Amino acid sequence: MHYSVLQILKNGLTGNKGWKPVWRNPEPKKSYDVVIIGGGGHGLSTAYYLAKTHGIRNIAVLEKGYLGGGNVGRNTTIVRANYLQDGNLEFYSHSLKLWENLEQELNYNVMLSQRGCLMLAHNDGQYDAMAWRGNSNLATGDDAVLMGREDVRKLVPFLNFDDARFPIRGGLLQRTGGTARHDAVAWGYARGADMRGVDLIQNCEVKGFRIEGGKIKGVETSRGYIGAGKVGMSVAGRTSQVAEMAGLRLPIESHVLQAFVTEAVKPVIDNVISFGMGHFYISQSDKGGLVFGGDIDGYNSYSQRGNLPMVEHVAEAAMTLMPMVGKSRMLRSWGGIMDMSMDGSPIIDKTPVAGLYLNGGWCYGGFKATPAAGAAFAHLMATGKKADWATKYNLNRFETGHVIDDEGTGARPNLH
Amino acid sequence: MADFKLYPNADLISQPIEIGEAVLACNQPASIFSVAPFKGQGVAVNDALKSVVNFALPAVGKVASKKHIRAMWAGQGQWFIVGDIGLASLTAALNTKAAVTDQSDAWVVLTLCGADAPEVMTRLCSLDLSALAQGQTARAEFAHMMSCITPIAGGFEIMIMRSFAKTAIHHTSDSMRKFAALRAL
Amino acid sequence: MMRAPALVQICIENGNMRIECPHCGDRDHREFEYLGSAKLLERPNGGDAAAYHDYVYLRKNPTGENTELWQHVMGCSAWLHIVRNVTTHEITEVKLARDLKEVAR
Amino acid sequence: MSRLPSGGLIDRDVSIPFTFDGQTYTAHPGDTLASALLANGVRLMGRSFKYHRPRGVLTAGSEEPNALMEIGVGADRIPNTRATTQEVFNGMVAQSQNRFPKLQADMLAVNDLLSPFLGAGFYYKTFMWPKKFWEAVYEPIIRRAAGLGRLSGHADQSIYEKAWAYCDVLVVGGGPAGLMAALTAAKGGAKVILADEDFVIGGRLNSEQTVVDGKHSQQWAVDVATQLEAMPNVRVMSRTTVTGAYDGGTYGAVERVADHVEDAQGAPTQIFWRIVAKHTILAAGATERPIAFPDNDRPGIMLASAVRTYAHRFGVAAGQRVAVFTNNDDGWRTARDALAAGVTVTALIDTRTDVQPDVDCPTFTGAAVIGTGGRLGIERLSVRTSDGSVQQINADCLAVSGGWNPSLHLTGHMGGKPTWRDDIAAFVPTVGAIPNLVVAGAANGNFSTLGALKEGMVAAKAALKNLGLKQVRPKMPNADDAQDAISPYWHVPDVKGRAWLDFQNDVTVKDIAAAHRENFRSVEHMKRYTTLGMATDQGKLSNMGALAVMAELTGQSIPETGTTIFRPPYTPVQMGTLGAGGAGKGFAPERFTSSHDWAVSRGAAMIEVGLWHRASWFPLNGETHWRQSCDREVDMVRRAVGVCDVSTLGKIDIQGPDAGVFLDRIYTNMFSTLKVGKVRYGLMLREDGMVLDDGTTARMGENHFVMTTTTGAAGPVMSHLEFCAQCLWPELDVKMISVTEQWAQVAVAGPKSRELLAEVIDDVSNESFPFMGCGETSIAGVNGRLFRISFSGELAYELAVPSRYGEALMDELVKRAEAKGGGAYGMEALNVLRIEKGFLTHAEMDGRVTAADLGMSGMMSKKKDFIGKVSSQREGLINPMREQLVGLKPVGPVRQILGGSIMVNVDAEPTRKNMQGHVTSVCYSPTLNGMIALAFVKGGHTRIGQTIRAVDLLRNLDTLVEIVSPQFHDPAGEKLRG
Repeated sequence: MHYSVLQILKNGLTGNKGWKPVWRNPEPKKSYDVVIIGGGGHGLSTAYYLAKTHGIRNIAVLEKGYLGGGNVGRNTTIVRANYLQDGNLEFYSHSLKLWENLEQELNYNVMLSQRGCLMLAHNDGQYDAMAWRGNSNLATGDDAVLMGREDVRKLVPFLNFDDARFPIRGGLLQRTGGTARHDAVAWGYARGADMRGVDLIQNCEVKGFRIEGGKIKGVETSRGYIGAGKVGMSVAGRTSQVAEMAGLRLPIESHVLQAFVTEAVKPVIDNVISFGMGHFYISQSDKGGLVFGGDIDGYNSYSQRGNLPMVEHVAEAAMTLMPMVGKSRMLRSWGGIMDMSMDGSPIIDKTPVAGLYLNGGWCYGGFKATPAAGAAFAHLMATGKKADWATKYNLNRFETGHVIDDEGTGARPNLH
Repeated sequence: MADFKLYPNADLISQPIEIGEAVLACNQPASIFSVAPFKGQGVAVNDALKSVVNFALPAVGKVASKKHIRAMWAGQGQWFIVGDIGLASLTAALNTKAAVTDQSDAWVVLTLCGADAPEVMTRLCSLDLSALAQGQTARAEFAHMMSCITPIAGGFEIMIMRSFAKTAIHHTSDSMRKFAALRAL
Repeated sequence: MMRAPALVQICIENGNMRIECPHCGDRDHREFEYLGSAKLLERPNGGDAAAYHDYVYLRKNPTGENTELWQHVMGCSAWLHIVRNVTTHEITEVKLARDLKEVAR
Repeated sequence: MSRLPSGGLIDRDVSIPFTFDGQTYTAHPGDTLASALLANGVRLMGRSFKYHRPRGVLTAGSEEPNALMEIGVGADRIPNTRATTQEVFNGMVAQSQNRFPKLQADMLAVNDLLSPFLGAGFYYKTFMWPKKFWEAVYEPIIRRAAGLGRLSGHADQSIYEKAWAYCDVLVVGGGPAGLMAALTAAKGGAKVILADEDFVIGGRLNSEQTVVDGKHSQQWAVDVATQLEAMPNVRVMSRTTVTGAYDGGTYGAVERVADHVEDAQGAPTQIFWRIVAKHTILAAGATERPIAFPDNDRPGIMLASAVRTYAHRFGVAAGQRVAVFTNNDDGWRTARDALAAGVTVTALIDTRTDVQPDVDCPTFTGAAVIGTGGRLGIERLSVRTSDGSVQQINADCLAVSGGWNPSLHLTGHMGGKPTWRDDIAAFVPTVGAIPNLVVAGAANGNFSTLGALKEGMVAAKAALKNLGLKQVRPKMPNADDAQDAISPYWHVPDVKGRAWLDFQNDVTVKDIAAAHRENFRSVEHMKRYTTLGMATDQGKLSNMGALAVMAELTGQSIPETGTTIFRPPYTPVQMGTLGAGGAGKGFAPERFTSSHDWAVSRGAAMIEVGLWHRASWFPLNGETHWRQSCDREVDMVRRAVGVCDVSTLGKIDIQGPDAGVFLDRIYTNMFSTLKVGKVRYGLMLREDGMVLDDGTTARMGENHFVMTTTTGAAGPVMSHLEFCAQCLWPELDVKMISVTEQWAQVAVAGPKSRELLAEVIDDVSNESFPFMGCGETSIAGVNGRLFRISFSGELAYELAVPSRYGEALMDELVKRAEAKGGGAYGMEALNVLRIEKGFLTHAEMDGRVTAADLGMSGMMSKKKDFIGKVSSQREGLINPMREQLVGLKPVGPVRQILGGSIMVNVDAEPTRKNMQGHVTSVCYSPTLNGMIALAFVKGGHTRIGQTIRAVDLLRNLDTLVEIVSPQFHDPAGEKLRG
């Protein structure tokens, strides 16, 4: 059903009993033109764009648990397009454009809030590197403002300008960056896909592939065999396992990234702020909680929980950078499993198995990529060609040396 | 040649810092040399060492000493010889048997003693210090810094790299102050 | 009135993510730095590009036991070869990488 | 006043004044803020999050959702403090929160009237029209209204600390099970920590009228706690909440050291403990759960157990006319205790039909509360009796008991799922959820006092056995063994009005139905859609009720419907506590060179480089801008002599018969052929073929090398070398140790450097120390090392002495340099000097460049293998159109270049597709009298002499530049060799 002012009023006055299910609970069919494995943000947006942009309707999304239960519902909700390297620049730029129109596109309020992302620089070297980044963003058509120390102080006077370890030299602000309501993104895409006939099948785990003559035929699932013309893997956190069932070994490690939220407090932090020396970034949700995160725990893990060293490190960074948060209380911590690729950038590509496609290795970038990744993956699966905003996310780039290393840390996933 | 002298830097702790029931002091030895035996030279190194200082390298995690010279395990395949001994005599004895490197200026040796010392240490060091007995030594994290922690009579010896020592002294005296205040509550 | 079942059930398993360093004993994992898969021990000295591609980039990335390399950076500096379950974080084996390599030869 | 004439663990002889919303009240030692307010007749204590409904205290514990307050003033103000756990101290200032202008009349209560349009998930369906209005209008309004209490906005001035503790047995919770467990474990000789979140040990023993071991339970708790405190192997930690269970038997715990005192006088307010326990006994008790019925949120409606706690522990009557609503026998206890305290019980309403409450008051079985009334607090309630008729009952307090939930939260922290038990209608912890943790007492679903005591003892004995300690058997005290019967009852069916499940977040039974209707049926969907369980109690009070409602709607059992996952921390933890030690400079250690104080005394501007503090420039009289000093210092080096402390460079001592071979494999170029007494520049790659670091390595002896690294890479390079030595080639006999700290190293650079050194060192002749020569030396009787190397392009040396002489050496050399028209120089000048010469720092070696990019493919030996050799030859890395290092000089009217500018061709638009590279380092070169820069430009090595543009879109600068060799100054290197 379409959401409108009229519907809201009508339902509000009649006890809200007229709202319809946001998606159906269909039984899986014998076969589909396209099967997407993974009902997270990327899988759902892929299905949505396959149906909407490419007119393919006979699609199933197979989800092991519940829709949106992976990283799309576990991240710190940041949306931005201030990457550095070619390949990432145009991709995230395109993604941000899709974000800006997403509410209207989906008729679902994903609460995009472009409150500005501020990355701090703490020395001259970082400041120059940020200028390079900002110039690259502007050249790509995105927003960037380079701020000196006093500009930063004006914007966020509550930061520690007196005795922080390390001193604030300046920052790079992207005003168009911000946050979105993470769950709503998954639900909005799910609803949009469902409305276009996509079967969203929950509690359906893929157990294997049927491959004949090097070509994909279908998938074995916990709910039986499902035939498929094409299969797309969009299973962040489990990419290596699913790909292994097709005989593939990938340049990916799985790591746990923790995120945190405090009890709700009245608004104090307007922007998204990231610390350049420790691993710490923070924003305040519309509900009032301070949402923050840091780096991955640093070792391979499939457990959706982290350990104390990173918890403490992140809180210590908060205290040196913005000591006014000392009297807020951390309410909840949780972990998500990151597909950490070997160069820190994702893969959207065909695989050596005909008809089997891969979307993975998103590291920390998965949430903000949701619209453009889905659209690019749909484009690739529907047309066989790379979308022009995602031409460089090739699986073979590690062989050829065309790596996209935004952090410059090399093949060390735990350092990206 | 001009006639001049190089004066040593002032000690980081000139007077022992006494707060509550703990005393932090600097106890810099005359010298510290690292000894890392080459392959297959363990026995030869011990024999040579016995002739110079009258004892062999202690086991992993242990300290051995005679008079004012001691040897402490300092990491994988590495020991520190601490005390009044010359580089020349050590190198002469261990030549081709072990890598000998002067570390006398690389480390600042602090001592934290007194009734509060064990509790103050729990604020700074992640070791289970009650399990660290006299005669033992540990490489461990101390307030985010590398250190060698060795129990001594009435407290602990903390070896910190020179450039970090000021930070270590700051953190330690800060913890001493907080603990004294806590006990007074 | 119903009675509660058995009083207390006991379950004892091995601890994990405190790493039993062969030199230094049981330590919090914050003293160690993780490098990655123990595959990195097997450098294809003199190998070709394909061998290096596999060595540098491709990972099995299992959900169960992973053999991996850590360095005790805040301790003895030794590189450790560790077998760890990456889902439960349980560590079942810690060896000195140096010894492992020398024995293998 | 509601204070009872006697009883409770409070000191009636002492009165403590405090204020709430500006009004002064008094409390007694032993009071919480909630008990003191209740004693003073204050029932209205807060407003709910969304609809701003008036709320009173619901519980007597840390799970309190309603009575959240701001405590303190100014920078000390702390929001969202549970009045139920905050001890009152002298002069305490408490304020209600999330209300405007005041608690009694909150304008935002208008939301409550709009609630038909603001139900679960309303956000997602609305605020989208017109498009721009979400961010421009709606969101700012929502944002302003959101949040509970206020942060002060000031830097937190409180003192916090962290600490480590190790024990054999950690006992979490000091109720009957915990006390018995601790006592048993301690008597067996185990090292025990007993942690309890309360400020009085005893748990429910302090809240009930019951007898243990022949004495009042409160007395028994005191006696055991006293006994434990006297034992040397026991640490009793009250006011200590175990907040999280982590790997390896590590637990996070918060000790509230001084939150209850007026002035901590320098003591930490809280300590964050990491407790490492071989065994843990979870004896955290249980929390009572409410029943959902219309208007069940009016102040005065409380959990039955809380009513008893206020009476027995605090001597406070929660009301004068109390009604009780229950689905279990435990509710009867509340009615009996109220009667015993002389309070009128106006009704006991039990949902069960097959029971006969043995209580002397009007009783209704098979009945339910279907509504309440009263302004800003309950005055009456409506009861639907077993025959369907409705009766009005007067009451100023309604005690509600829906049964108990074991406090199993910690057992979920490692992903463990709980197990459902029908007999108590509750989840209990699953065995093995946390390694080496066992659960005892009410936390394990055993709610009787005797049962808890027994389980505590059994758990401790099992721990002793596993620890290999003797199993003692303390005398088992006598106690009540009643197991309360319960019949599950979650919400009153077939009623109108809103029945609240999540009090703070304003989630009702109808909201769950709405989620169900829209197919948000999985527990996680339901929670996320309605925000149930996302409040500050993490759903401790609401999750079970909501699960039950969803189970009903889907026709499944509760365990089939799902469980909810509890994540750390158990109760919210202050950021200041978790981040203790991080404030100010504490976040990372600071490193100081031995000439630091000297440099500061000379007025040097200091700069942070990694962890190090270094001198940036040394201003002389009259210099007001850093450029003046920097230009002078550069000029000084180029024309006379400069002295700079370069001790921060990494220095690694490498010894052994295989040291040369080892270095051959590390560096791209040869080192085994280096002659003793010589130094060579080396480049090392990562295995992926990218440049890791550069530096010089000196051969001090046949088997002895000293490597230098860049300041920032010292740690990573050391680790890399150790990896190579231990993991790749353990057969090589090579030993290494960092000597960064051992040697203070000073660069002496400039045409007069030899002349200067000759004054202090015996032999610095070109014969003894030719370019790239090195050797031992002596200065004023101190052994040192001299290296003839240059990072400036001038005749230069680096002289190393033991660190203790670092200051003296700087002082001596600078004085002598000044006499020659030279002096000290800092990082700024050092940077200019190296840019002029095209030398690299990590601005150029940013982890993405190859040796070829840097113009150093000639250094890649073809004769040997080395780290990164094969990978560096991949097609994408040998492409001649890669960005390559070049120099830039302005050639147009604009003479300025900015770091981070992007390169575009002369006639091209500055767009991404047209980008030709970027500027890495920029400086004003006093030597060349203009700006120069280092940059990476596509195919740059073949474009020398071409004109291109450096464009800074951020700062609106567009500079025409010529691509030149990065060696601006003395490209032939004549000065170096002079």
